[in-house]
Amino acid sequence: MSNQPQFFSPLTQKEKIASDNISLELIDFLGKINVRLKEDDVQARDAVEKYLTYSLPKSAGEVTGNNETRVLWLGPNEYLLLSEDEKKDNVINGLREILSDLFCAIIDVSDYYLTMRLSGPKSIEVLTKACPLNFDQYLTKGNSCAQSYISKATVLIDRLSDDLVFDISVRWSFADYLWDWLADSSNEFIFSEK
Amino acid sequence: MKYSLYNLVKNSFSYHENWEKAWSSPDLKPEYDVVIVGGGGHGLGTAYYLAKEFGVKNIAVLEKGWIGGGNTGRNTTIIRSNYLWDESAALYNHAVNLWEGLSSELNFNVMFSQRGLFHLAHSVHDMQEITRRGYSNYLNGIDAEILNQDQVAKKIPHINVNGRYPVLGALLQRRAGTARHDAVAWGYARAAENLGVDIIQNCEVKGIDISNGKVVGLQTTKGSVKVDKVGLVPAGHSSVLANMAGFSLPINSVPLQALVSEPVKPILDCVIMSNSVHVYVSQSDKGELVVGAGSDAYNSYSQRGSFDMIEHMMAPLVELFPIFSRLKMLRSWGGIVDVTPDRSPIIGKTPVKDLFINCGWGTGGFKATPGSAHVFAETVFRGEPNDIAAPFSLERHFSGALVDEAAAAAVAH
Amino acid sequence: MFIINCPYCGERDQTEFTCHGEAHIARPDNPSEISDEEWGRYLFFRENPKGTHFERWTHDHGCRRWFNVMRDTVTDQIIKTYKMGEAKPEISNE
Amino acid sequence: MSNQNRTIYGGKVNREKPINFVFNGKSYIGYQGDTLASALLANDVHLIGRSFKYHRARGILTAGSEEPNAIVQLGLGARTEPNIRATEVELYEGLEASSQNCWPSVNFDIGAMNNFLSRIFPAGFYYKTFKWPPSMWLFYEHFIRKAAGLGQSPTAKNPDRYEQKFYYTDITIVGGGISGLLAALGAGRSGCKVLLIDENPELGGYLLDYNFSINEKDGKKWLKKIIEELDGLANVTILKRTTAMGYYDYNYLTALEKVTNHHVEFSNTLPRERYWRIRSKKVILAQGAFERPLVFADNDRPGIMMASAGQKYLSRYGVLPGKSVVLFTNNDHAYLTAFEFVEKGAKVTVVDTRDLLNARISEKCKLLNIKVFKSYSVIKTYGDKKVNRIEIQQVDKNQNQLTGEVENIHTDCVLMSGGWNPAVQLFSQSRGKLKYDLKINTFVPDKIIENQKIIGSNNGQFNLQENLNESFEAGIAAANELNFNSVEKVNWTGKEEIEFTHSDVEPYMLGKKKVTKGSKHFIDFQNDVTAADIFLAQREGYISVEHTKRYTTTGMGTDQGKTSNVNALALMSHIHNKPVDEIGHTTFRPPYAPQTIGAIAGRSVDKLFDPVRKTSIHEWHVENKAVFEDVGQWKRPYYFPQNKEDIHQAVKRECLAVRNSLGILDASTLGKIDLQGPDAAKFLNMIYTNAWSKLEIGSCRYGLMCNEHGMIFDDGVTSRLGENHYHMTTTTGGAARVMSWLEEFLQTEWLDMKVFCTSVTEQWAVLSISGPNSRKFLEDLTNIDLSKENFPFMKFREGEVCGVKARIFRISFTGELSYEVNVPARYGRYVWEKFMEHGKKYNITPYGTETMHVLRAEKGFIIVGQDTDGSVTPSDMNMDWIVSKKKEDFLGKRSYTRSDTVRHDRKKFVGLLVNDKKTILPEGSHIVEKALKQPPMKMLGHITSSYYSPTLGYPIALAMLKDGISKMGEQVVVPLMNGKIIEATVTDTIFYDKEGKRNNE
Repeated sequence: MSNQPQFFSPLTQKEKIASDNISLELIDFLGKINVRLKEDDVQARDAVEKYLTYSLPKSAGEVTGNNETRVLWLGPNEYLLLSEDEKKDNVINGLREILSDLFCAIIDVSDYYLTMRLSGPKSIEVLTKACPLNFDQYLTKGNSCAQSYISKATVLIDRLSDDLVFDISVRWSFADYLWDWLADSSNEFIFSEK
Repeated sequence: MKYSLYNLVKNSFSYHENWEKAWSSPDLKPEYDVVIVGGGGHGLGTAYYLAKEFGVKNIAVLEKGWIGGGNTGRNTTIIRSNYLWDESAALYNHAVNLWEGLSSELNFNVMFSQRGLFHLAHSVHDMQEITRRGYSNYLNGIDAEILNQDQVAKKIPHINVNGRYPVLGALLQRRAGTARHDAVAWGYARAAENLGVDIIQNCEVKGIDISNGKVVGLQTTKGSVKVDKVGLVPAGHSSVLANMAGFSLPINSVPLQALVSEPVKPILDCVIMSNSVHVYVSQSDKGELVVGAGSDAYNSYSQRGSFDMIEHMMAPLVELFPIFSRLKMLRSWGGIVDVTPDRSPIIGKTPVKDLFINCGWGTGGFKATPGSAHVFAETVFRGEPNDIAAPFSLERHFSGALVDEAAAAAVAH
Repeated sequence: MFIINCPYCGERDQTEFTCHGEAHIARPDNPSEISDEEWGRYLFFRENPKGTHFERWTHDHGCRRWFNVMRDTVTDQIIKTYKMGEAKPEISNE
Repeated sequence: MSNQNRTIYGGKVNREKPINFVFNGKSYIGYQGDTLASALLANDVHLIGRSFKYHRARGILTAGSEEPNAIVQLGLGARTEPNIRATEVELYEGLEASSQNCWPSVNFDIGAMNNFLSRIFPAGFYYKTFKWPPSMWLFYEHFIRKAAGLGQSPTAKNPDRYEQKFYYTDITIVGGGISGLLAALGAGRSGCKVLLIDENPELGGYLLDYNFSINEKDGKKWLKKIIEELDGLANVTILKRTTAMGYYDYNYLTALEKVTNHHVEFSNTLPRERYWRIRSKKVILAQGAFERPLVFADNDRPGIMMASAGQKYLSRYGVLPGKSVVLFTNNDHAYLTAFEFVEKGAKVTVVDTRDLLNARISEKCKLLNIKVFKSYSVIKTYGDKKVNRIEIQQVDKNQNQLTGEVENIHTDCVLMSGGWNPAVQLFSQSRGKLKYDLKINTFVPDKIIENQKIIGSNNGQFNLQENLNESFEAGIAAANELNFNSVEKVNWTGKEEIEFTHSDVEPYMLGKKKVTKGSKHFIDFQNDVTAADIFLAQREGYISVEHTKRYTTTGMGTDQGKTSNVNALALMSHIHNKPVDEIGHTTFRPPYAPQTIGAIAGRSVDKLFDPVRKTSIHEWHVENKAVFEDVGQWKRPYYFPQNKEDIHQAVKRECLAVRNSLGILDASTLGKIDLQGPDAAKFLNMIYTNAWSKLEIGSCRYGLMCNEHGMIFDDGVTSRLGENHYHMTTTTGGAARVMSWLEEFLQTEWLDMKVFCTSVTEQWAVLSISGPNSRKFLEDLTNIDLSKENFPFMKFREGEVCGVKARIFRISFTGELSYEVNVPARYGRYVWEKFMEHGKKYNITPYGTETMHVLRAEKGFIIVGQDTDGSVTPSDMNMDWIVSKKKEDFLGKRSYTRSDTVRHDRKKFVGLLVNDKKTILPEGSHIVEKALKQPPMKMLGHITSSYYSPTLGYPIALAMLKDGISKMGEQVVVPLMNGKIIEATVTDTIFYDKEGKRNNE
């Protein structure tokens, strides 16, 4: 065993799906930072936006960002900041610094969630089997997000582009279940190709 | 006319044209010694025992719809007495004792069928829970057997003991079972009327007359009536009537749903309850699977629940009995259950003199029907609860002496 | 099956939410000074009205916020949803 | 001879494509396009099954989903399905079906003797007998149960898949008949999202079976064009073979789509059925109507069917159900069927209850030489397994009785038409109110509750011309109301040779005598409910419709009374001589038609039934043969057996390893909550019973959480990471409850408190190492100074472990020197494996929850949910030391001064040592005041935890005991179910290292 610490995620042993109708793959670890600011705390908000050089999402489903980081709306006082894994500590420290004397919480949740990517023309068909979201109303375009559930797992769905590409984040302990569920539900569309 | 095989045959020669009414529809009299509000099993039973055991002559039962139309006719008909706490055990076992003689007592077949009830245990914690309850039942003189996985598999054909939550064992009460819910209301009604009780349907109580803190009369959709004593047994509307009398209750009224499958030939000959996988099921004499589970979390008087509650009964049913997957849900329905903080009923006095209440049975009222009616009749007659009823007073919510049946099912570790 | 308008996330399926019972029951700020009966009423006694009801819901599978719902318990129709801290709406008598 | 009843031409079946199928073991040939029912009729099979109660011979009554009689056992083995309506089953190659509820065979059925005994089995007979002796009921019941039930349940696991789907749309239209199609066209042209649902394999509804014209041209061609246009519209989705099952508030519809039911080859990836959950801004109901049977003596024999069914079998399937046919009707429209039958070569006689007949019809009857008996009624039928003769008699409506000669007609098929009932089931489910329409004598929609329209015959509108335009405009209007642009209206002129006319409900004309004197006038075919039963129910006081329904079981069969309800209500109104509106009607309950349970369960079966929550180290446990325990949704290692060890041997070994050297536990499942903010300490002071203001940074403290009722509901260690920063741990099972509890107070009670709570449970893998060697062991792997001075008990440090950033909490649940090492989940398994590797020299031993339980019990540490049960206070657990006396207030505090919580004789937490030093008391067994020969015995408390203690070499137990503290050192008895009585001594709860030296090392 090398002395370099080894990553491990339960999804690494899963066989990924790649077909014309539907694809499912594991996303490598990302920097995931939970940012809590009081809803009406303009000062803290400005500080963060200044640091990020772009504005935070203002309402449900909004995603903002640049080529370094993206921020997803989780709640009126809660955001999920995504960065490259290596850079997450800088970001965390940076944010804590500029917010030092303000009421906030900057928490590393990079391992709290695991993320899998569902894509392809049938991806909404797969999701709507057990996700109650109205996809005519939510996640209708790229750079939008929504929280809901898929079957028995609470999820955060991040639509990356206008093409049907969805990054689905789920609590680590549910990842194994959710992957199996998505794979199972993709079956009929893989089959129908053949 | 007595109900018997002899009379059935005898009447068949006259094409059954000579049967009398099981109960009639008298007019509301201007005055009664006791009025029972609520024509479900508990209310009709209370009137019956008041007349039979306490010789009260002038009694009326007021029902806003048709008798037995509330939770009496909407439940999954499970009867058991294997409760944890002494207080509950005494109450529900009193009921089971009465159930056993009820058909003869009422001369009406209520089809109390002691097919045995299994509480399934799916985890170490479940095993601890059923063992504790089993021992407490055993020492209270209530029949209880603690079974292991093999015994369960042997006793319940087709059950899947190796599912996501394996069945590690079960608590069996053989004296438990089911009964024909409508028959309970009808049987009590017929027997009560034979003792002179007025059963008045389509008579809704609109107001309660109180003078110097004592109940004196009722305003109903069929006119007003003078009363000496009133017993409220209004499952599903307890708070509404309490408010009329000027007090409130520690109760939320929430939807509870149940369903039956299409009838099939006998396939399940006992009652199954699983708190962890969360479903209960039995097979009726007609052949229908009768399935129930938890109630909704929101207050409602609509007698409709949210459909996901039904959905959440089906997966567990298939998990426990994969062979039922191809059977069909035939009919589902909802009722209103009055839930108390400790899931135990409220039986006894109210802030209003001579106004008594029997409510808050939550999802467990049917099984208690004869016992509840019997102890409430005595409470109304004496003006004081007897030993069995006493722990279920309204005051326990101030003293803190809850009879918390929900508590014991807490999740461990 | 309600559609609930979460004050933060918008209209969502009822199954994303959980109901937590009657709203606007303030915790006594002087528990030690009130009687057992008053304490018992705070803990356990509820309006349970047949009609307009004010209740607390959480958007569990969403923003995880608590908010209030004004709903008719006879028709199950939701009249209004509003954020915690907002004033209790008036009941209009039709 | 095969297909002897098949017409040479006509119908939509493909005579080129024969299909082989088996019914009751006999092989038959049908054609592509047949249903099982039409194929059986084509082969002159009329006896399909036996009725529920009397086991009477029953045939095919209808041609659709309302069928009460022709229900069969379909398929074999694991795929067998009971109670399937032959009228709905599309024929496929190799189909096998058989009759139900008969033994030994449908032709010779022993149960049929019930029919002769039927006189002593009126409605509700079972309430009147089988009561004595009480002990015998189970015996009687055994036979009743055997006789009841219909088909057989499968006895093997269902091999098929069922999928589900959430769907949102602007408009859902239920019913693909002419009204539904035109509404869909109107809405579709307006451009809104439309979902059209129809239960049949083919759109078009009843117009597929009747001739009609549109603008003087052949209607069928026109219909085809309409459907083609709809298929072409991208915004219109059409679901065939799909039945709308439930209609709930907020326009929530559930529907069941048959995906592969009609195929012979079963698919492993394609579902058998798909269950739809549909949300619509608007719903348009266009479900049409059911034809109403007529009520007369023995109206249930095979060969007697609805006129519309006969029409459908003839015109759609090319099947002539009989050669010499009687049409028994009370309305004009049914004559179309008479004409159709004559054209196809049948001899037809009409019995019409009315005395006036419109001239055109009379002429055509003459022309086709159809003999018509006006104001006549069929009064009785004959024929063993199929009708062969009927008796008719004149009706005197004014006298409301039958008069004159009884005449005989020989026949092999009776078609009946008693008018039509709108299919109001879904409408009624949606809480729509019904009213009784005296013109057409049936219930029709009155008040609409949901955002909904109801059109066509579903709305009691039977005139084709009106329906065409109204339906189309309803579609447009619906779209408009959703702000879609209007489209041009169209004016079609539609014509049927005979229009629908007013029709009476007939049972009243039978005259009371006829009905009750033994003969059987069936109201509910499947449940064998006769007119006499309805009379009996009224006579005995079961007068409310619900009482009548429940007492007679009318309308409670698998058809849910689709054919029987209105007749039953009409009969009641006749008996009480009250308008039907005053009689009222029973509630229609979901589902509309029986709905597969497996489809509602969907994919939440087998391994997807419920999530298995796994820690980042889970796979290692699996590879190392851990036996797992379910804790909520988590799987936790219960113990790690080596070789052939049983649980006791394994746990003993694991315990001793911890006490003597080094053990390791995967504690990742513990709930973890990050608390930050200036008010965090103030918040903790309210949440926990003890005081938190003075906790230093870098320190840990144990806390108890109670609800406002004062009862313990969770516990755990919380550590102060920074000035305003805390790390809370909860029990595994309590994590979600605690998080919600904290948020509840922050979001609803103390809105101005500045605290953020964030769950970080899965962020951290928690490796708990415990044992005298744990410090020595860990020193080699971390850059943190573990010396007693620098890192004492109940402290927290940050640093690196195995090159991974880690948080170490020096807390102990075993009583040994312990460290809880937290590393990011992704490194959990890596560090665990490093530990196992480096731990070899200390014989590091992975242990499970059972060993954890034993070790903490030796120390008297409680487990919330095992030693407590939601009815105990901290004081009950002798934990007054953790309840702050100084604090003004905290959650639960007020409850401790109530009369019941200050009681002195409350149960208290104590230890027990059995006197024989070897019996392990069952957890859950009880301590009694006095052991008696048999119960009842007065209970004083119960055993909450009980183990053999490997450390001490004898069993130990923890218990709740009434007034336990004052009983220290006393003897108590615990009776076991096997009759044994165990004696034990009451002790305090700490059995090992009372001074707590070891974890302070």
